[in-house]
Amino acid sequence: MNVMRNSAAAAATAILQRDLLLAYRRPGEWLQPLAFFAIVTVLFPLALDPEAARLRQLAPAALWVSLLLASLLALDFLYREDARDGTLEQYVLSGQPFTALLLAKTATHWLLTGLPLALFGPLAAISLGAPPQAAPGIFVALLLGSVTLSLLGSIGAGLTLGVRRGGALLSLLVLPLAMPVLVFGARATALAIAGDDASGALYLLAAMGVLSLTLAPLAAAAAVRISLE
Amino acid sequence: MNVMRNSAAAAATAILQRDLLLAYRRPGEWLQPLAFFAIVTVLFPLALDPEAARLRQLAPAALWVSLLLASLLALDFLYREDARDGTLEQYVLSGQPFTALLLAKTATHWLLTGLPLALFGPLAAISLGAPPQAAPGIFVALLLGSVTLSLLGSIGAGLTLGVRRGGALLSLLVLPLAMPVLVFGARATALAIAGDDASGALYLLAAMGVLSLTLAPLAAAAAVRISLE
Amino acid sequence: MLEVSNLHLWRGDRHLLRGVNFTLFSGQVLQLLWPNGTGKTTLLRAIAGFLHAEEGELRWQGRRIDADRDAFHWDVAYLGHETALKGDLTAFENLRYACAMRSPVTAERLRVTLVDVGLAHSDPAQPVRSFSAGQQRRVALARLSLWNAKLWLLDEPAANLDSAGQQLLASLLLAHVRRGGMAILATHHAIALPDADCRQWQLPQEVV
Amino acid sequence: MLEVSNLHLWRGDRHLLRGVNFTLFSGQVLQLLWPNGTGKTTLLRAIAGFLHAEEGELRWQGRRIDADRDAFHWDVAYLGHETALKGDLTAFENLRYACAMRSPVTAERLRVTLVDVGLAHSDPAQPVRSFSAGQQRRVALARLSLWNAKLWLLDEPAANLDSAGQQLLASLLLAHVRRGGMAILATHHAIALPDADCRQWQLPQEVV
Amino acid sequence: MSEFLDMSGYGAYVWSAYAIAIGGLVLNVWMARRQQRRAVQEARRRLAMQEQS
Amino acid sequence: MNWVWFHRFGSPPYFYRFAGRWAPWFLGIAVLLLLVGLYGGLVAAPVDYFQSDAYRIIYVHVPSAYLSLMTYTWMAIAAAVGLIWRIKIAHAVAASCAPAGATFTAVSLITGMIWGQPTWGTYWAWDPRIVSQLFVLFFFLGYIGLRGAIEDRDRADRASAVLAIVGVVNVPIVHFSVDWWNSLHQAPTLLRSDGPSMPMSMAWPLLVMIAAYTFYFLAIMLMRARAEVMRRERGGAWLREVLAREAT
Ligand code: HEM
Ligand SMILES: Nc1ncnc2c1ncn2[C@@H]1O[C@H](COP(=O)(O)OP(=O)(O)OP(=O)(O)O)[C@@H](O)[C@H]1O
Ligand SMILES: Nc1ncnc2c1ncn2[C@@H]1O[C@H](COP(=O)(O)OP(=O)(O)OP(=O)(O)O)[C@@H](O)[C@H]1O
Ligand SMILES: [Mg+2]
Ligand SMILES: [Mg+2]
Repeated sequence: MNVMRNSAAAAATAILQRDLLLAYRRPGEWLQPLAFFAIVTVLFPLALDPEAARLRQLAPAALWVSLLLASLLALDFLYREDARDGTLEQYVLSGQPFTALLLAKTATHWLLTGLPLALFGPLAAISLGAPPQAAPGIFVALLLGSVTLSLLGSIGAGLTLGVRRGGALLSLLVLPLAMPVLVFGARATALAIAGDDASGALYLLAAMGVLSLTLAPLAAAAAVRISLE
Repeated sequence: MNVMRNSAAAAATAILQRDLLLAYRRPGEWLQPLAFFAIVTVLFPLALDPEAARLRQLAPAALWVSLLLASLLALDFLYREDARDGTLEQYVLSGQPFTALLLAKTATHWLLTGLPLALFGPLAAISLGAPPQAAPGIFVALLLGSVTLSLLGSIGAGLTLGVRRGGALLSLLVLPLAMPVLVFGARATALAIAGDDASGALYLLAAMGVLSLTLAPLAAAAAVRISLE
Repeated sequence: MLEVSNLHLWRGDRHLLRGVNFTLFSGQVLQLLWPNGTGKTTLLRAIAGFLHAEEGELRWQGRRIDADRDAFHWDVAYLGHETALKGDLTAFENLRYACAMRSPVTAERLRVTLVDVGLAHSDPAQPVRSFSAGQQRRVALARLSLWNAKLWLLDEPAANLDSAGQQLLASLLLAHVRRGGMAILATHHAIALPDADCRQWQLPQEVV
Repeated sequence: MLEVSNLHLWRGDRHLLRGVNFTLFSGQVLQLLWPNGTGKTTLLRAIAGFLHAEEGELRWQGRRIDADRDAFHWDVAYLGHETALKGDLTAFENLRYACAMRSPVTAERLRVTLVDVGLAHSDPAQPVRSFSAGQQRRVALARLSLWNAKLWLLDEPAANLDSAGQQLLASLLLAHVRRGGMAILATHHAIALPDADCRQWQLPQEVV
Repeated sequence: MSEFLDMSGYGAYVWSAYAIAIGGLVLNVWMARRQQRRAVQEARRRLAMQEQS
Repeated sequence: MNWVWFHRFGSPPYFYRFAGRWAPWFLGIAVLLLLVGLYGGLVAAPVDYFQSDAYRIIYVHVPSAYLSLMTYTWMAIAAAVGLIWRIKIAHAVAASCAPAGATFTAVSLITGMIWGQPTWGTYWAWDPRIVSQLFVLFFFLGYIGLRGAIEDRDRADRASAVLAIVGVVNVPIVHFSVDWWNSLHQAPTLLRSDGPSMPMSMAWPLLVMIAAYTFYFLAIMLMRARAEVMRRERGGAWLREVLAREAT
């Protein structure tokens, strides 16, 4: 029974592919956060008197709060289905590094939530009155911020996995961790809208992204492993 | 085998009681909307520079966005668990009117989501700088709006149950139905905060509530029944 | 009396059952022993009314079942692959709420039934989620026996049950039949029911 | 070689297994026939490493399994009450992704295996969700046979299978054992494995 | 004495802050003791259950 | 290195006895120090030139604020020890830190709010220090909530340990929030590299209060950890023995 063993990268890629295929077969699940994001950005101008100057000031807050909430919304699904049908156990038993496999799942989450939101965000900001030149800055900020949010969220999702309907707990746990991302993300966005140099805040966002990319997968893997007991 | 048969009201009450007991066993569930309220009200000021006047203008949008999100989150769970463990089929087979039983479930959803939000909403608004006199108006607006959102949500939840591919997408169609509620709700809230007369918007909200109370349960029951095939 | 005549059932594009005919009288048991994927679950669900049959007729006590679904459903108990138990409730609570949907039952009776199905020794506060697979099945059997339904539709009722559990199931079925009830079971190991009017149906093509 | 010595397992406050001891050699099968709720699933999950045993020792090929979990897990295949299949994928896709996590397998081999487990005639585009319970089990068996694991841990593998399916399971087990594999099964109907070194364990208190 | 209580006009602030602080301290002691009592009760029940089975 | 003490603490009977012996002493010392500190803060310390008597809130606000962060740190350390070496006692200690920590945090928030009214003219401001401290409270509540939500005790221990370790990043955020974002809140006056910038007559009651709170925390932690250890014990001779003694 001496068989070739697939590399960890191959295994992780397979999970990524499979999850993307599943998402393609069930578009409702990942369209929901997007729809929510769209509704929020539409709602803001409606809920306020449409005064361009004021709206523009609100744009950073609206964007980042809805980004955070939208990724929280999707996080609840991150591992839950795999836990329910026993797939998560099979990951453990595959003999592949668990961290890598879970990172693939987080990557899917980001591809389906963070990336579309980052692409859509500048559009929403412009509709809220931001100048078109601000778009690249906003895009980069959302891109970097959403990576960190997905990674932080993966820890929370892992911790609340054993908990039925852990949604509230999930947000309670992730929120404090996400605060710096939110603050600097909103600051970068505000600077970009004002036409100022946002690179300081963007570097900070990038640093947070790198930091969480190295640490969060470990914590998430530990959390999920515990939930399987 | 001639046994007494419980009335439809008794059956619906039993479901309500059971669901409340389940929620009590899993406090995460009913804390969820509150957590979201807390988060949104904390996040908005953080993402902005703290200037009271601007915060107050944001309050209506913040409140209604989090109400919508909380309903959306809970919506997903409304029937899913019952569908998965076969309880939904037992409702059908109980020989009791299905619409009444599902209405009991929607009522639980509202009791655990809408009501706490309506109670805590005014507090959140005040912390965002709304005057305390606005509290009653905000409370009534949230109360009425949340009923409608719960009922609309029950249709969406029924539709997402369907295993067929389109089912999930259909739920996105229900989301826009919530738009009028959000718009008038936010308007009523803004008027209440400004100290103006909000009764016009409140009447509209009430009308929407009554309309959905008569139609939504039928639509939801039909949607759920189809999903069982 | 349940009459099934010329029932055709489709799943997706597959014409699964091509004309099922049988009649079940009070006190009778029908065991479906068909192979995997031949439509046992489909048939049971169609009889329960979850699936709409485009062709064929189902009659209960002489009346078409779609004429008065609620009356028919009151007479039916269905136990599928899923046990329809709430994992966060105890066994007792599960039974209580399940009965409240149909007819009033005293707490004493619930407790006695739990003992009858062999769950006497467990911690009364233990949530059903932490029960073993067989213990969960037993709770579902307890519920079945409390419902006083005339027609039992059981999909692999012996799954997860140990040999004592299988005897328990047989004795529940016997008692049900003696009271004039009837039952249709889908199963892969025929359940021995001595002295009962019990037919075994090996293949869907067969005529019973 | 799997050595289990003096294993104690708790569920909640219940001291479920009080000192389990056995050794399983290459080519051996152990069938757990314990009654409901006595800890079969618990034991299998503990061996698979999902449960931490505070007391007792598990050794695989002479080494403690917590010394190198990944190496042990590579040798283990577990099939529980849940089939770990994705309902939205086809049988073929399910197998493909499940194998990609372990070792490369050609598409041809996947197709042959699906035919072997009796799923030849189904629509290749049919999602697993619409498979019957027994058909889903068969997909899980196909996956098991593709994984080339040395130690099989099977929790009620015969559930939902018709008699042909049970023969299929037996033949898979025989082939596995002939290749030098070993297996522990939890089941309520002992599976007949002629010519295999197969022990049946009736009660947890017994010594095997 | 009343001057002391007045705290040069800030009495309400100072005393409420101190009251809340002390209240928090007392609350914790009370909760810790209650927890100990409960743990003992629970342990008794557990032992009784084990002896039963 | 002598690891004997480490293993001794790892043994439930030893720890139970140790905690039972020392908790009352620590509590007694805390009460004494508290009385001294209260006298010092309310009576002995001079009136502040700028804030008049309102500044006396410092003697309850600052100790609870410090202790909230200290408790958090200890909780994370204990959790890490429990997670890495699978020591039950460490988990019991971590679990015992959370309720006390939550109260300290809540008290520091409330007293801060009360103090804010006379000094900043508002009870609540969306200030980084205040908000990050609010998040520390959320974190304690989340920790307690996660523990409560997971039924299996061993799993609850380990899951909440991961949370505590991850959440420890909050401590520097709270502490440095004043420097990183421009804040309404006081910059460090006591804990700074060039020594306290407060006259000794005002500083000594504060130091005494901080000491009192620290002893108090130790006492509460030991009392709770004792109960937690008992909860984790599944039987065995010493539990029987302890229970027999508790009855009297
Ligand atoms: C809700 C409002 C407040 C909160 C949440 C809060 C929170 C905190 C926290 C967490 C610390 C400890 C920081 C550390 O250890 O690094 C602290 C220290 C302190 N706070 Fe506040 N505070 C609030 C209001 C106030 C007010 C109104 C004042 C006085 C004007 C004040 C004066 C101080 C002082 C003097 C320190 C000690 C600083 C040091 O020596 O490091 N605080 N506060
Ligand atoms: N959408 C679909 N398209 C094609 N075939 C389908 C579809 N849905 C179900 N089927 C097929 O219909 C059959 C359903 O059978 P059913 O579940 O009734 O079988 P069963 O007799 O209960 O089998 P088991 O013994 O495995 O439980 C299966 O063969 C399944 O593959
Ligand atoms: N938290 C808990 N508290 C008390 N008892 C528990 C807890 N969790 C599980 N149990 C008990 O532990 C046992 C678990 O047994 P397990 O699932 O291993 O049984 P099994 O042998 O697989 O049974 P089956 O044949 O029914 O599948 C059950 O008796 C269950 O009631
Ligand atoms: Mg079937
Ligand atoms: Mg089992």
